[in-house]
Amino acid sequence: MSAMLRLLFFVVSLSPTLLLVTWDGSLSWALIDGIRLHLTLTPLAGFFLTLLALAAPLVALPMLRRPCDWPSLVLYVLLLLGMQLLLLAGDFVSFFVGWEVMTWSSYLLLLRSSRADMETSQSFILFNLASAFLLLAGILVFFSLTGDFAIRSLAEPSLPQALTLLALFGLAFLIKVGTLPLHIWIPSSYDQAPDAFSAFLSGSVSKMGVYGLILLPTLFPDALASFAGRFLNGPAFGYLLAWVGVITSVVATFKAISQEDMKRLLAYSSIAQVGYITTAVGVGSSLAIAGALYLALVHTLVKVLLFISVAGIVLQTGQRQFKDLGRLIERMPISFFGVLIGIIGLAGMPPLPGFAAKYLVFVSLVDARWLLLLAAMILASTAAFIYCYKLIYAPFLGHANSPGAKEAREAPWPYLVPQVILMGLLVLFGLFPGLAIDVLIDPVLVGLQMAPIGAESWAKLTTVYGGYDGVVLMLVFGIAFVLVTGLFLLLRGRMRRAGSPYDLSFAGEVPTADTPLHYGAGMGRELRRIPLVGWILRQGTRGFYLGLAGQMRAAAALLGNLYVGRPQAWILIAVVVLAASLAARAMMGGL
Amino acid sequence: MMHAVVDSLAMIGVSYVMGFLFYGFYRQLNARIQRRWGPSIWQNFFDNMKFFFKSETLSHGPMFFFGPMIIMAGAFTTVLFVPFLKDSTWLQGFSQYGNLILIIYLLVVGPLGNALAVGSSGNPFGVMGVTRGLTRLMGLEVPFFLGLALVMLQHETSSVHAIMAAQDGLANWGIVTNPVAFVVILLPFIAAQNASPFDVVGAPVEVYAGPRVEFGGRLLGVLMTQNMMMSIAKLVLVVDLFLGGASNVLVLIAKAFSLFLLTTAISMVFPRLKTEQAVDFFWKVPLGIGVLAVILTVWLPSWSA
Amino acid sequence: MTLPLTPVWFVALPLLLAFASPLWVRYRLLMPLLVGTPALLLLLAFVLLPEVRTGPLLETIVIAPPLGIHLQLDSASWILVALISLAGLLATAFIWLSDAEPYLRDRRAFVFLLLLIAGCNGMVLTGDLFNLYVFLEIAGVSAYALSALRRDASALEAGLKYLIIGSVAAVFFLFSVVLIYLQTGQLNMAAVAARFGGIPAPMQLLIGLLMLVGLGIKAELFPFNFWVPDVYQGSHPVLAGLFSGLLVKAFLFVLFHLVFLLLADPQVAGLWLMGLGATTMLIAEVVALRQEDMRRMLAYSSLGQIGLITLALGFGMQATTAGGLFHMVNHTLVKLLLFLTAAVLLRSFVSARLADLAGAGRARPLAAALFVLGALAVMGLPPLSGFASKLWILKGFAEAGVFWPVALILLAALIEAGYYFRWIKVLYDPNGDLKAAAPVERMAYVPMGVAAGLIILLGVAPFLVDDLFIEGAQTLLDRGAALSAVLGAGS
Amino acid sequence: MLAFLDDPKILHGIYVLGTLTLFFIGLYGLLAKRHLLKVLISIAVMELSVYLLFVGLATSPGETAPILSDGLTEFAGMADPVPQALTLTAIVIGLAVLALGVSLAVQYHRLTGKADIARMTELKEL
Repeated sequence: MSAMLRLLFFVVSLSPTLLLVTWDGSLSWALIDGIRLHLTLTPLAGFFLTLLALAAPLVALPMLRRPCDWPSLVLYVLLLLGMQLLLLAGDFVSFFVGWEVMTWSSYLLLLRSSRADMETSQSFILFNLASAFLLLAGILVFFSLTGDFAIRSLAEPSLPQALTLLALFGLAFLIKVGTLPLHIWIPSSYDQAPDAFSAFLSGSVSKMGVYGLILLPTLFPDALASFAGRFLNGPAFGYLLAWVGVITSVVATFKAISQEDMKRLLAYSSIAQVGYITTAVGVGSSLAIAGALYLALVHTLVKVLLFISVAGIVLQTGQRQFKDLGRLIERMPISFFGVLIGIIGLAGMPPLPGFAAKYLVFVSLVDARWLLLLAAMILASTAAFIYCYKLIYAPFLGHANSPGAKEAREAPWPYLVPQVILMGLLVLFGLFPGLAIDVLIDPVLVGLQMAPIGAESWAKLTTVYGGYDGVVLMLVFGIAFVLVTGLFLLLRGRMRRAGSPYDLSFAGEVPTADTPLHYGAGMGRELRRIPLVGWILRQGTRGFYLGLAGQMRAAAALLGNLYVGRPQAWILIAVVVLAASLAARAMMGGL
Repeated sequence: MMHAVVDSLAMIGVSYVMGFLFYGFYRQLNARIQRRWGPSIWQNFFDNMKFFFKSETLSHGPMFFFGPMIIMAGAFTTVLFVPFLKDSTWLQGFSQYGNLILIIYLLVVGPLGNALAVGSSGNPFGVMGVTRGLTRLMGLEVPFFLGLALVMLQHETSSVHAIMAAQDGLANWGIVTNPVAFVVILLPFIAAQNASPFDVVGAPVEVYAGPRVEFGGRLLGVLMTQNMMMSIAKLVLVVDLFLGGASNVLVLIAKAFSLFLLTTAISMVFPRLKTEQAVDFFWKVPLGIGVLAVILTVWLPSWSA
Repeated sequence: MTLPLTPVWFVALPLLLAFASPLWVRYRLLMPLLVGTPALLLLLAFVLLPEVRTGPLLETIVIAPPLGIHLQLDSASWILVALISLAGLLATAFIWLSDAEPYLRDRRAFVFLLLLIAGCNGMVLTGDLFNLYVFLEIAGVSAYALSALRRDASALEAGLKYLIIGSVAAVFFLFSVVLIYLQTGQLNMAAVAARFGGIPAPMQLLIGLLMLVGLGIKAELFPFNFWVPDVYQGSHPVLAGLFSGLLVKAFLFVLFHLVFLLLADPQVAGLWLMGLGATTMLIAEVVALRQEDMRRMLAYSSLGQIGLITLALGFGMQATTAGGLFHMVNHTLVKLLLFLTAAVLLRSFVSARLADLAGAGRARPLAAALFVLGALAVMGLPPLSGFASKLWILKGFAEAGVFWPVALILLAALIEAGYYFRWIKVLYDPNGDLKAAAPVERMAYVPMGVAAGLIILLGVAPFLVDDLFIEGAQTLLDRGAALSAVLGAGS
Repeated sequence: MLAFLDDPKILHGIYVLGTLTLFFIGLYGLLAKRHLLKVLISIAVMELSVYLLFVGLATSPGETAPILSDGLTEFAGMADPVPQALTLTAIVIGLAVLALGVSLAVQYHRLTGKADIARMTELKEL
């Protein structure tokens, strides 16, 4: 019975794939009073459905590990259904329905974690619902302009109308992707969510905000090319959005560096990555949208991989703080490679596809002549190296720092299989940067009526600004590596393994097991001494939101005083209201 | 195929030879300025060979061993993706398959691989050095990339070949047509070369708390070799971008050497900065010049147009 | 002998059965009849439905109109009658199946519950102002008695408070009825409506205000609703669910029925009511943020929803009115579900306080899941029925291009989320130390399950019923048709 | 001497004044008195004032009771019967409410020993 149910669950987790393969035409469902839900699959939605199809079964696998948390599985299925509805939506009502189902089912999934605290879960649901309600408000404004709920571009909105729509929709999607200063719900919820589910939150759920952000400009005529004038070689409004994205990336990157918990670090890194995507959407050219989609693809793969690896580490060691881990490379080698490939992709290093994605965005920024943005983005992406290094050094290298880390074993197969598959996919897309362009991205660009990027061959990424060849790069590097290693081993002389892990050059002393040799938690701490970074790290929005919550409670207390249990007071108020309205009327109208 | 192999080997050879000669010269010059005799110009070569033929090398595990291999492979790859000559079929490597942004990133691949080895050694001082290196990278990369972006924008391509081809004749050299970009990248370039005053990461007195603290013997030889080759690759890249490239090896050496002299001259006269000072400096001075350059060369023309 | 199936039965059947209660005690039929009566009425409502949809059913007792008591079952009041029967059925079924506290299962409870249903049905159906007063008092007295049923200090206090404020409301309402009669010489609503415009404006205002205060207290509008939390907290949750589910809905319906019938131009009054509704909604939602007792929290949430319905109905457009009526139905189902959950939790853990329920989701997973479902529906999250009705209302506002209610409704929903999710979080708190749970009859979940099923069904397929609400809204808003139906085409 | 009372306007004016006075006395008691029974009595007084107003204003001087008895066979010169019938009904209802209220108050007093409306504080914000 249990096995059958698990199998069924896994099959359901493959539903995005099945949908992608079998969907043709469209579907329609009456809701109420002439509102109909139309389901169709646009190329853009198809792209995000592909991402979902990649992530869903891979996250489902670790969730199936015994003992199963059945409510989680049910909620996961609901979540998947909601997201598919959202992606298939041809009208705003089904979009919203999918959006909301996604919101509350992911919230309830978050509650399945034993670590979720009140502040986290409240901020998660309130921000997400605020996003949803802003979206609904936008939808209603849109409806009042067009008279129906279909997702299509407006005929000729006036500037105030367009600005209202942009503000409502834009805020909704920016909350979902978590740009500054609306990101506060992300780090703690990604951190406290059930470990496997964090992968899905970061990898897939946040992509729905990206989907919305890319969808948003299509609502306006010519918006992808220009909206509200041009700045240099790109849309002026997008320039603002791009800065929001890039500032998000920079701040989140530095915050990520200063984290001491693996999942929190990954959460901030998610914010930073989505910030890049926001920037690219802001640029809005064909190159940039391609870059945004590529980044979304890579981010999905990488974050699912990293979160699952980390989930495996947490499962096997019971530790999640950097200072409590170490030296897992010998105990969990496959997870080590998972994290290694993951951070290479995350940092955007060649030859993995993270580089291709960043290349497209960089080039699009040069093309738009927005060089200051480019510089800020470079700052974020080089600073990212530090947290990437922290992520691999602290758990896997150095010295084991806790009994859990000293005795851990390799993660169980439900954690390893997704990692291996994802590593394979990352290497594949790295070898063939044109593959993703040709198969996944160009159809979307054509669907959005933009110039496709085009790929001579799958091995090549070609743009008007030049490109590169992934196969040649990988071959050169591989051959060089083999040659160097071979030559090195051919040389005379022998290698000797150090006798003990404490056989180190340690300031002239001989370290022992008691010497604090692990640098995991401290890494990046000295960055605070750089004035700008120190300033960034001292800022935070938590105080503001806590203050807001406090004000609401104070208002509740104040208004609650009206409801004190004195019947005579209630009657008095009623009589006074009656008399006052009569008097007011008498004074105004003359009785 | 054969051509590619021979060409690649030639590039590696050229960069290796140039590398140890330039550094030998650097040590001589440094010594003379400090009124010492200094070692022979071949000294670097001797040192390198000595390391390579050490009979015993201490290792701290597989990753510790593979780190230097990755950095060496990274150096080879970088060298092979930088075109050494223009209008020539030789010394091109695989540069037509790459571009400027790729090269910038390739410069970092190796050091990051080595960082894994440092971490694997279990020496906290090594990791501290790596963190400093990455911090410095974070500082220097911003103005460096901004300067290069100005060049890319100028030529509307990220292909080094195309940029080189556009600089026929002295008047069209990048340093003449886009001097601000050169000014912007100059100091970060020095830092990228790991030269004074930004050399706190791998500086001799800091070795004990630097990335190389645990390396010895043949592994140290590998690190030394890749460092020299990488320096040459960067020098050649700047020559390609700003000094019009070179049509034969001699011109290449001459241009690279003059550039080397310039950077050395700057290096010699400044005292070493702490990491955070360096980063702060990069974000204030070169980046400030870069922002000015962007406003002057990108914003103003577009507004006046 | 065949009994004619007429609207009278909606009032007569519960009354007759209630007064014959000693008989039922004797034959041990109390519980079956308690559940059977609303079930029969529901059945009757559905039997009459096809007829109602073709035209209103008028039932006149004594002489000819305008001087007669008459009941009017049209598309709008049909919705309320069916809703009252359904809510009554669910609540009584819960009382029966959950083996509830003895005081809910004895003769007094039987009588008062049936009287409550009769009173509400009568209020909704009657076409006569004085009858309205009588039914209002019947419903009121049974509600006072019901809330005091437990006979402990808090229940008696709730009953007394309810009685005092309710009697004052009744006095105000009676006052306005007296004034109307003195001015027009009529009590039939349609006849009054035809002459209402002839009353001098200041007197109109006085009548309107007196009526507003009277019905406003009963219908829980803002400056008159301070009694609600106390009464809901002191009463048994099932009864609170009934008050919120059918009593208030009946009063709201009456209020708007009168507004749309009496006033030739209900725009100004509608605007005032919208203002009151919006204030009610916002203030209640904000105050609910700091409630620590589940019954009190639900009371405030109920106020918030009442405010929303008032806001929607006050706008007087077809779409918002239909949405408002639909929301009445949804809110009844949802609040009933939530109050029944509260009853289960109260029964299990003896307390309904937030701190005492931490982790209750593990001991009572089904109850907690139903609470979550109800909370999602009350916030209007898809795919539950609250979403469909809210969307309808919002769409109505958007069509008319009026956006301030949209903003307020969404803001209120967000605040609402602030406390409902707090409760959900606490229910699923992994670290709460929970007292041992008292057993709960499994069958108690059946009526809750039915309510939950209806919530989901109406959320996924609201198109099944939307015609009913559109017709209801048209009937409610079409003053001319209502007048001519009663007074004849000529008037 | 009291002939001026035959003028319906004056009579009705007196009725209005009197009933309103009674109404406000009831309202005052309701708002100012704290004993439960006094509060309930005040409500009853308010109700009574409304009944009086109704019956008083619906009748003009000279009208007879609307009862068809031996000598009377026509509805001429009679007071409007409706308000009287309604008032009777309302009195019954009012009595029922009052009875319920008093019984609740008595029970409350027995249970808690309190009869002060301001001290009913079992139910409150937590």
